Formats: sequence, structure tokens, C-alpha cells
Amino acid sequence: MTTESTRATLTESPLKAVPAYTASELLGVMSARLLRDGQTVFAGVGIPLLAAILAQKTHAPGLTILFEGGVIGPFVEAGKLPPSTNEQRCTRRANMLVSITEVLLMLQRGYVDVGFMGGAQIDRYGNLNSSFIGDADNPKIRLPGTGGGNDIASLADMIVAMKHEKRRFVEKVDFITSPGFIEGGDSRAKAGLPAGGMFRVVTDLGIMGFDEATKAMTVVALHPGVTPQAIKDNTGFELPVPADVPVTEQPSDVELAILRELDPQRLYTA
Amino acid sequence: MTTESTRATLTESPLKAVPAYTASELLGVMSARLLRDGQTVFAGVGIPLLAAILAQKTHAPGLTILFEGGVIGPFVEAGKLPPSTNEQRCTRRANMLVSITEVLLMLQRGYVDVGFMGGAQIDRYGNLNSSFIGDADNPKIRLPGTGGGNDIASLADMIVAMKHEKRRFVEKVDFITSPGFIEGGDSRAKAGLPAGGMFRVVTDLGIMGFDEATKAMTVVALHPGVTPQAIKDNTGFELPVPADVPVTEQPSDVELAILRELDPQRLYTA
Amino acid sequence: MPREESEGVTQSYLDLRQKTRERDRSLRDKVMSLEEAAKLVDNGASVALGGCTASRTPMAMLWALIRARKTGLTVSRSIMSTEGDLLYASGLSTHIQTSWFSQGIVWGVSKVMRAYTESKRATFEEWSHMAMGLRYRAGAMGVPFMPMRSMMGSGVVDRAPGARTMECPFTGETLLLVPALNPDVALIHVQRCDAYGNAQLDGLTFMDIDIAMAANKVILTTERIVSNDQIRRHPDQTKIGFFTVDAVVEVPFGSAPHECYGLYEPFYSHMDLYAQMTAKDPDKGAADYLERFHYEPKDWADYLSRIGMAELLDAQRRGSGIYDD
Amino acid sequence: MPREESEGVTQSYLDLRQKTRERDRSLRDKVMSLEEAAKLVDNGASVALGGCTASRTPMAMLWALIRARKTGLTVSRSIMSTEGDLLYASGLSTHIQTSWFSQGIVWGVSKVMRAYTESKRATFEEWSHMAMGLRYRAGAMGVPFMPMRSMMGSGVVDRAPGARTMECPFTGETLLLVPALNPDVALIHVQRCDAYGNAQLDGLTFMDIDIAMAANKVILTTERIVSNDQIRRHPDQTKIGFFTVDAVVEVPFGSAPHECYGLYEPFYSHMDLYAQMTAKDPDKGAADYLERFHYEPKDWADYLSRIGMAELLDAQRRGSGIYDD
Repeated sequence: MTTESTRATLTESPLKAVPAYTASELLGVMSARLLRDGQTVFAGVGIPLLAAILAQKTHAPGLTILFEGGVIGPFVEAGKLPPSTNEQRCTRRANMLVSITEVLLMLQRGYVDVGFMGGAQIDRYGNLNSSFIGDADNPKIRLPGTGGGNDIASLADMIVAMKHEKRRFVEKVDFITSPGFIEGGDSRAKAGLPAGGMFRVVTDLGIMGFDEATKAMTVVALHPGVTPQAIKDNTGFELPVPADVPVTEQPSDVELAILRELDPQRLYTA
Repeated sequence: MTTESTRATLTESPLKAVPAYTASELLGVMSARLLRDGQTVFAGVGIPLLAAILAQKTHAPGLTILFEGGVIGPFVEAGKLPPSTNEQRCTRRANMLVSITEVLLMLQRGYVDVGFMGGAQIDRYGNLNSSFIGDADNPKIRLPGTGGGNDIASLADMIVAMKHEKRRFVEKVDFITSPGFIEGGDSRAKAGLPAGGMFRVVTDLGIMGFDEATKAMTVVALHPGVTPQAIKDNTGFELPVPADVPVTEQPSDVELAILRELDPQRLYTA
Repeated sequence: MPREESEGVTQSYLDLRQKTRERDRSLRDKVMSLEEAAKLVDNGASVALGGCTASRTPMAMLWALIRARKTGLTVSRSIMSTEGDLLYASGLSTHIQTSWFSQGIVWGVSKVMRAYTESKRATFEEWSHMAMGLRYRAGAMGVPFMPMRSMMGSGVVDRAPGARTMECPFTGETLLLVPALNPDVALIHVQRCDAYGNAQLDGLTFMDIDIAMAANKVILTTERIVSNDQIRRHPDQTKIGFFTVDAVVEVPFGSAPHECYGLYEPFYSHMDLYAQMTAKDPDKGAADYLERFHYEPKDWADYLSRIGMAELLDAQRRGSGIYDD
Repeated sequence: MPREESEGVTQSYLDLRQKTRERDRSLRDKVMSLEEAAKLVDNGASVALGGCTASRTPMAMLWALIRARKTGLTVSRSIMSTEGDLLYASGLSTHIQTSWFSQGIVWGVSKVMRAYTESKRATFEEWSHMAMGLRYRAGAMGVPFMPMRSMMGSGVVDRAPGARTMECPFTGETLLLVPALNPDVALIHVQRCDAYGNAQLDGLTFMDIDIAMAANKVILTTERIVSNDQIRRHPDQTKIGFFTVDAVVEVPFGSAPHECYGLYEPFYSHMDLYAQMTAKDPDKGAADYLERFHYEPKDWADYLSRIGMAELLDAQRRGSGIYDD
């Protein structure tokens, strides 16, 4: 919590009109802005879902949301966020319900533009780990595993939203649960994944992309008040910040108001 | 028509109580008797369907009928026989409707006991042709093709009901549309079809089975009044008739009455 | 079959993805006329038809394509009935991929199909029924083939372009692999859908759901267009999703003289008339039929008028009969 | 992986056919009690669970199996929630195959799952979500594998027994083949079915339809048993066919404390209680929970009473809310 409150305070200081927001809210707003109208987005629960709904309610009214439970084009009610993407709350006023396998096959068939998930641990090439902390044969922590993550990351252009911490941004993930660019270069296509791949990583510090040739992570924008040093301090590998890196526009009152209406109990935005 | 009327007259002669019946009615009754209660039967339209309903209404009330249109466990109304197995009439009071692909996959999964079809041309090893008369590259007649026939014959135990004529019972079919035992012996399993295979061929002359080792067709019963010579005269290959071949019991009043109620316009039983 | 020969049968994954990516898959109004929809089908395209035999045939859309004098289509369907004859006779297609092709069992072998195929003016490429279904399914799933266990050992498999056996790496069994079919366009007739293309089918769905997912473009004709609100009330009844659909055309009795589940059964007298017209001289009969019922009518209502009001009322009464008890 | 190693992962076609042939697949009354149904599951069997996460979990059937002190099951499911913890803690299973295993995102990582897997008392065999679905689908289709395009390049594929890559004979692309999963028994909870096992599901179907087709035995628990007449009025709503079903058990609130679409949402306070009980000492917490809610209740109504009437009414009110507008 400390980091988040500090940053909120920081962004408040220059102009008193600037609203305070949590790191999660910042993540939600910045991620939402990456979604374009007319796209189809496969969204995980939590920040991804909040961001997708926020995008629908602001600049992307024609955004189609998919949930891995088998839900196509739902409307989630404010205050009724589902505990996972597999419960009836996810289906409210959807256009279509299909089986889990069918909704995942939509990814494989190419009907999905963007996969959008949270991340526990990520590395330089955008590989994600949600399976094991430590050695997979003798893990320190057994995490819940891939869920739809592996399929989404294998088959769609990915946006990942996560906290920017050194222990989460590592040189090499303990285990590749959901493949990014694997070892960089053309290793992803060579492994049998010619389509999709990491597009953006959104954190509370900035927005990261991937180099076209090497496929290594690089900063494409910093959030207001964040220094290149802050990136360095909070990343476990060398993450280049271009000299002329742009600064994102901070969350607006409208964006924050919508997020807070969606999640009044602050389940995902505390 | 001549052959059928002749035979009907023949069977009438010994006892005046014996009802007259057509060759198609004989086929329907004799086929129905081969179906057992509790079985699942994939039935084609025409005689197979009539026979399956007849079996349901006599000795096999728990017979489950499948149609290739995607229909599981229907009740066909008397006088409302469908023109094919793909129209809504086939679905009346069914237990379940599925896609065509799903109902065919039931065959592949092993949920079907018996496939039951008509035949245009059959050979010694029970191979069926409904594609070409003459050479396939320069056919004398292009027939309608396999429909579900190939899949049914590849995956289920088969009963075929057809007229017994020399031009239909040939040494080698012009084209294998629906495989029987192919070239006999273990050639069927070797071709990739380890399950299913020809069980019985029912004609207006008798009931044929297949030798366990050679897989060649053999007579297992003759209909009342039919001589071994009649089999010989009407078959285009050597079809053995065992010396002690049993004779089938002729169609009963009840069986014929049910058939006629089902098909009052004599679409399939003329 | 060596791999080179099966090229062109199955498209590469990146090509398929690219085609899909370029489509506007958003929730938007796609309502247009038959004539406008016909413009979405290019000469030479591969076209899959929904329905089966005389059920939910996209007859109105084919009628519009015939009137627009399209040519060179490769047309696939689970089973072909009279619409197959008309494809050949109109010049719309000389290449049909299906498992069975005739008017329907009660009418005997199609004289028109025979005339065109036996004279080699047209091709009837035969696959097993399940093979057709699994080719569409592979296309729907975004994989280049489906494994299956029929068609082997028959003459059908030898003439089916691209079908090939493999030894199963898990069991050592012999399996048949059939190539994915991702048609350029799918034509599907439904009971109802919304303006975006969310379609809810009643009764038999045939191969339509896989076809819609597999195709690179989908044209829906529908008995009626309903509100998106109505669709969203029962999202588990939506069988074809808007994201696959490129055009929506409202055409009442759009399958006539074939049936549309729960609404009308086949127009049997008209089917008899067709059989009669094509019995003696299939070429002339089919040409006359096309003239009278496809080229001459000023619009779809005129086509239905020519079939006849009494026929229509009878077909409709029988159609709704499925719900009588 | 060499073929020998994948033996046992996929059964041979003739074995599968033989098992299916031996089943009584006729239309017959299959209604029985939870206790009777539990006898149909042998120790050591492979068991697939319908539903997903906290939805339509066959909780009552698992409750009956736990009370019957069954052991050694290999249990698979799309996604595991609290029922997975109880499988481990009761000794019902030490081997779970799934794509995700925790109580649910809002409660964090499952302490019980961690305790059992990190101490190697139990195995959590991880597959991608789609791989689980396609393994069931291959089983449902009667083929030994499904080709797919994910999981490659990850650590998941290296630890997934039987998964193997192939070069596509049509396109030259690299594909992953996942082995068919034909479980000995499937446990599926539905909103309604008839005495024969024709089940009509509302809302999300998850992987249940494929699971029912794939399994060699299916036990349905159902909120209520309806007449076969009612099923036959809307045969296109039947999602699981009687021919796959071996037992039907009527159990109201049979998924509690998980949800059943349109009838009740998850019992959140009870789920919180469970999380609280297992937070500090997962072993003791889970054992206490099992004692209080699984072993001690004299019957299913007593189990529900212990969860609480207010909880039940609240979950039911929220559940029916999906149809409010």
C-alpha cells in the first residue's frame, strides 16, 4: 500500500485539482486507454475486466468483451463484478454464451484482437509465470496455474496489467506459464506460435512495449511523476527508457469516477 | 413389381389365412425382427426407418432411433413419414437434437449398436455402392453418393435391406461407397476400420450373414417358399446356402397392419 | 498424397488469421438487401451453404446470386438437394463438394445432377457426411485438419482431394486426416437474428454453427430481424455470433420451396412440379424452371406468388405443426 | 515423448468401443440416491467433474463420495475451486488434472492446495485450459488426440504427460497433439433432467457436453427431475443425452456452496468462512471443515442447514436475479 499512496500524493502535489488515485486505479485507466473501439478483447477478472468496461464507457462503446467461462459481449453491472469469469454474473445481458472450449477456440480461429490479463511474474521477453515460485519440481510456492492465460498469450496480442516490482519483473521467470516471446527474436514462432504475442505491459510506473527485432521489453511511456530511476529501481533486468520517452496523461475525474462506480467495494482497486 | 407379386401369391397358397404382402413389406418385417430391445440404431429413411418403428411397436419398445439429420430418440407419427432424415418431421417428440456432425460422431464414439440402411449394389464382402454405375471416371450413372452411408458402414454393425437381384448382388461393386469387409479376411481392420462391419443383409429372398474368417457373404435363412435355386438365380456371385438352412416365419397380421398404418400412402412399401 | 498436392486445399494459419483480422468484427448494424448482399460474393469464391437437403436452404440468397449472374463458385454443403441442380443449371457453380446430391429420396436420382456430371460439364466432389462436417469443424477451430475413423478403405477416400492417412503417434492406429475447409463465404438461413447477426436457431442446426465459424465471410438471411435486447434475454440460445457475420438480410420464406424448422415444411407440390419439369429433358427443364422462378420474378414476393399462395399456406400450417402437441 | 510413455494416457479404440458396448445405453429409469450412485465410483477411478470454478460443481456427489471414504481417484476438471481442496484433504484424490486450482481470485491462492502440493502429498497436473477442453473433446469424438496451437513454447507443455508436437502434413506448421481423455466416470450437476438422464442446461455449459460424451460412465445430479414429456417438447434444449447417462440423483442445491445458473449464486459468506477456517492451518482447517460439513451431517438437508437458511435464501435470490430484467 505504501508505494501506491506515495505516488498518489506525488501526482497531487503540482496542481490541487488533480484527484488522488491508487496504483490499481492508475493501472485500470492506463490499460483502458490501450483498447480501441471495435476490438474484441479476451479479459481476465480484476483490473483487465474493469479496464475493458471503462473503455466501453468512454472511448470504445463497440468493444466486445469475452470471458473464458464462455461469455461473448456481456454488460457487467456496476457493483456486481464477478468473482471469476465463470459465474452467471459474467453473463448478464451477453450476446451469446458458448462452452469454454468454444470461447477459447475463438482465440485459435483468430476472432480475438487482444488478450488482457494480470500478471504475477514477468521477464524481459514478456513470458509470464503463474505456476511456480522457485523450482517447478520443488516449488517454494505452488501458484494456481495457467487457467486461460496460456491459451490467450499463445494466440492473441497481449496486454498485461501488473504492479511494477523488482520481484515481479525478473530476468527470467521461474517457469513459463504463458509464453511471451520466449527467448526473443523468432523463438516464439519457431516454438509453434506464429500469431499473437506481447503488445503492452501496463504498470503503475509506465507502459512497456517490445523491440521489434530482439523482442526485449522496452519502456514506451512513463506515468506522470515517474523517473527513469524509478523504473530501474523496480525492475530486475535492464529495461531501457528512451531519452525522449513520452509521459502519459494522468487519470481524469471521469475515468476514476466510472472505475469507482464499477467497484464500489474496492475489491480490485483498493 | 412382378417378382414381388409372384412371391406374395406363392406364400399365400398353402393356407388361405396367410395375408398377401409386398417384397418391401417382407423386407421391413424381416429387418425389424433383427433389432433387439435396448439397442441404438442409426436408421436411413425408407425401409430401415419403417422397420425400426415396427420393432419399437412390437418386440423392442426401448429401441433408440437416430437420424443423420441430428435426431436422437424420435417418435415418427403414422402417415407422417419424412422425405429424408433431415427434416423437422424426423424430430417430432425426439429426446434430443444435435448437429449432423455430433450425431455422426456418436457412431465414432461407439454409442451406436446398429447401422441400418438400404442398398443399391452390394458385393460378396458386403461392400456397398451408391456412387457410380460403371467406371467412376466415366460413369454410366452418377448416383447420389454416400450421405451418411460411408460413416455408418465404417463405424457400426450393419444391417442392409435391399431387393435381391442379380444386378444388385455383384461379384465386385463398381465403386466402394460404404465399406463392408472390403476384400475379406482382415482387410477391413487393416484399412483403418477395426470396429463395426456387415452383420446382416436382408432381402426379399432371405437373410444373409458373413463368414467369420473369410468375411464372404453366406445365407443364414430363407424366407418361406424361397428355394436355394432362387438365391442362385438372383445373385451375381457364388452365395452358399447351407443344407440345413432355416426358414423365416412369415410376416404376421400384426406386423403388416402396423407397417401399413405407418405408410398408408405406400411410399416405401408399394 | 504428397504435401504439395494438398496445398491450396488447406490455407496456412497466418493467411487465415490475416483474413480474419481484416474483417470488421464489431457489433454494428449489417442489415442490407439481397441485391447488396449478392455483391459480397465474388465470382470464383468458395461458398458453403447452411442447412441440409430440403431444410433451411439459403434459397433466397442463391436466387439473388443466380439473378446477379455470378459464376465459378465452388459450393460445399452437407447434402445437396434441388439447389444443387440450380447451381449447375444457372452456371453459378460447376464444382460441388458434398456427401449426397439428389432431390430427395422420394423423387429418385436427380436428372439434372446426372446430366451435368455424366457429361463432365460439372464436378460432384464426394466426401463422407462426417468428413464434410469435420472439414468445417477443423476450419471453425483454426486447425489445418481433423483426425477421423471413417472413409478409409472406400473408393470415396481415393477421390477426396487432400484426405490422407496417418499412424496415430499415441496408439499406432491408422487414422484419416481431412483438411480444414474455410470457405470464402457462408450463406446461412435462420429463423431469427438481430441487426448485428446474432442468430438463434430452432430445431436442427445441421453443420451451420461450424460453417459460420469457419468461413471468412458470413451472409445471414433470416425470416425476421429481432431486437438485440431480445437476443440478450437468452444469450444461451444464440448459435451464430455477430462477430462472424458480415451481412443480415430479412427474407420471409427465405428457404422456399424447402423448409424452415417450426415455420414451414417443404412445398411438396412445387417440389413435385420441379421433378416433373426436369424429368424428361433435364437441361431444358431446369432452364425453364430458372426462367420462370428465378429470372422473371420482379422480386422475392413475386417468386413466392409464382409458387402459389395455397402452397405457402399449406407449408406454413404443416411447419407450425411441430409445436402442436 | 516416445509412444511407450504416452500409453495409458490414451486408451485404444477397441478398448473404448468395448467399454461403451458393455454399457446399458437404453432409455430406462436411472433414478437413485446419492449413496447408491457413490457405489458406481470405484476406488482408483479417473473422474471428470462438470462445471467450472464455483459454478455447477457436483458438490453433493463429491460429498457422498467423501462420506463413502473413497480413495485414489484421479480427478480432472476445467478449473478447480474449493472442491479441489476437499478432494485432497479427504483423501479422495491425490492427483488432480486441471488448468487452474485455487478458491477463486478474491480469496487468493488456496492454502490447502499449497500445503498438499508443496509437501508432495498430492499432485496438481497442469494443462492449459483449452488443452483440458480439447482432451475431453477428443474423448467425446472417439479419436485419440486433438491438434491445437497453444501450450507450445511454455513450461506447461513439458510437464503435461502425453502432449507432443507434430509437423502438419498439410501446411508444414508445428502443431501440438493432446491425448484424448475418456474418464471412467463423469460427475455433472444440472438444473433439470428426466429420469432417463436427458439433461437441459441453462446458461454456461463449460466443458460438460464433451465430458458426458467422453466418459465411460456418467452420474448426473439434478436440481429436479422433470418428465420425459417435458424434455421431448424442446428436444433442441437437451444438452446431455440419456444414452451417456448411468445414474440420475435429485439433489436440490446440489452445488452449494457453489452456484447453479439461474437458481442460486455462490454462498459467499460460507466461502469466506471456508477461507477463514483454512487460512492459518490448512490441514487442520480443512479437516475441521470436512468434519463439520461432510462427515457429521445426517443428510444433505442437514448439510444445507449447517450452511444456513439465511445464506441459502440470499444465494437463491441472487441466483434468480439473472432473469430479473
